[in-house]
Amino acid sequence: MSKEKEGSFRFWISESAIDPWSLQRALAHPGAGALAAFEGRVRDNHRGQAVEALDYQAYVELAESEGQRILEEARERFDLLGCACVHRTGHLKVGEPAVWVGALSGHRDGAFQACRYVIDEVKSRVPIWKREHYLEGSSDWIHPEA
Amino acid sequence: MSKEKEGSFRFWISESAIDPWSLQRALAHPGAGALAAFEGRVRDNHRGQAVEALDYQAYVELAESEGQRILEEARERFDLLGCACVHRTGHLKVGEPAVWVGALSGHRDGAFQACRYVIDEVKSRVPIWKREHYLEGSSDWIHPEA
Amino acid sequence: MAVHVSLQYFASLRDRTGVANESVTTDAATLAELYAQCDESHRLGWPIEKLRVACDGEFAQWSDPVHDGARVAFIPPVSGG
Amino acid sequence: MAVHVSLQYFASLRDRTGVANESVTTDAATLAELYAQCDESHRLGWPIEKLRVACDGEFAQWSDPVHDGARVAFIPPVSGG
Repeated sequence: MSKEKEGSFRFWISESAIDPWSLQRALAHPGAGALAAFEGRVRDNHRGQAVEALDYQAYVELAESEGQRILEEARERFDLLGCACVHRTGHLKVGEPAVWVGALSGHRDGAFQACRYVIDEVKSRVPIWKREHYLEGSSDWIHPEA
Repeated sequence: MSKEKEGSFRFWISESAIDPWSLQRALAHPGAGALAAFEGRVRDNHRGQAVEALDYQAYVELAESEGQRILEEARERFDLLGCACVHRTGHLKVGEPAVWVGALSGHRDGAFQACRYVIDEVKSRVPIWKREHYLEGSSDWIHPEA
Repeated sequence: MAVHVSLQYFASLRDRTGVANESVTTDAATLAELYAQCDESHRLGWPIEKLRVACDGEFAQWSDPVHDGARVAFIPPVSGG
Repeated sequence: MAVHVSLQYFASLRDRTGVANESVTTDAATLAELYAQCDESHRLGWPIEKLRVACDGEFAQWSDPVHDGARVAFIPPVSGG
């Protein structure tokens, strides 16, 4: 059932800072008319609480295999010439990129749809957890469906 | 009817190369959890013809006022903390960015929707035209509804 | 009641006229009449319903009057992005 | 029929157990039984239907058997992105 397709499709976990620019430049193909990218950043608030920083923890082995599976699903569903996603672990301050997705396609429909698909699936399926550190001193692991 | 909102909203026409990285870094806000970005690049083909390069021509005065109007519409419709769009003019080779849109929001829904809205409206309303130079030597101005 | 207007041409219209701008003296009452005159002199070849029109740097209506000193542009279908 | 398995804990489960990994000897026949034992010893406090389970680096079924040398992780709801 595998389609012969071009391009690079890679998901990985990074302990060091995400560099969106080098990631974006690496997604290149002469047939590509559209790159849709998503950058998730640490926000200064969550559910009304002031957030100072986050820690992300991942089950790296499983996160990378599940993330790679998501990119392969995107490759099958959308008309892509490449797709990359990287997720940070460790301590992040407000404003730092926590996750980056780039989807390269001939046309903007495929690029937007794939980019959205990847970030939605990553957020719901990939074993990564954040602990929020609040300005008033406490911290919490976030488990959304709990 | 104007809402008091924060952030920078700017559309402009550029005769020189687009630098997505500096544009993306300039879109920053401590409440921003999501940046959706779109980069339109020169593709090596159009309607089955091999494309070597493009020229973009703009009615700059009107393009900038209409583009700015689109960003203000996006600001009214979506929950944005900033939005920028730049479109190239002049001669571009395959692979070069022709247009860049970045939409900054607290959450990914607003960022994706605004980014998509801006590029769709820019493509349909802003007075910019491309001339395609084909590998076999001819060239054509593209007027989609003609 | 002739007025002086400046016309701007873009893309394939510029190729057709051979100029980016020109100054014309016209007795056209509306932008639609002005287009009809330009179409006749330059054989622009576009049906008016495929075009938009701008006056003084803003989109305008074909029924708008032509004023002295107006900067007018006929806008063929756009292809940015 | 006791087997040796290694358990990995993440996020709030790691806080609860106080360890990232541990080796245990268990007579649990399935991953669900293994979770029940861990829940009892560590008071993990999660109803099993809120968790997923992984074995040897892949998502698994709670009804899967526990084999000797298995690397098992209980996966609380994720919050990446």
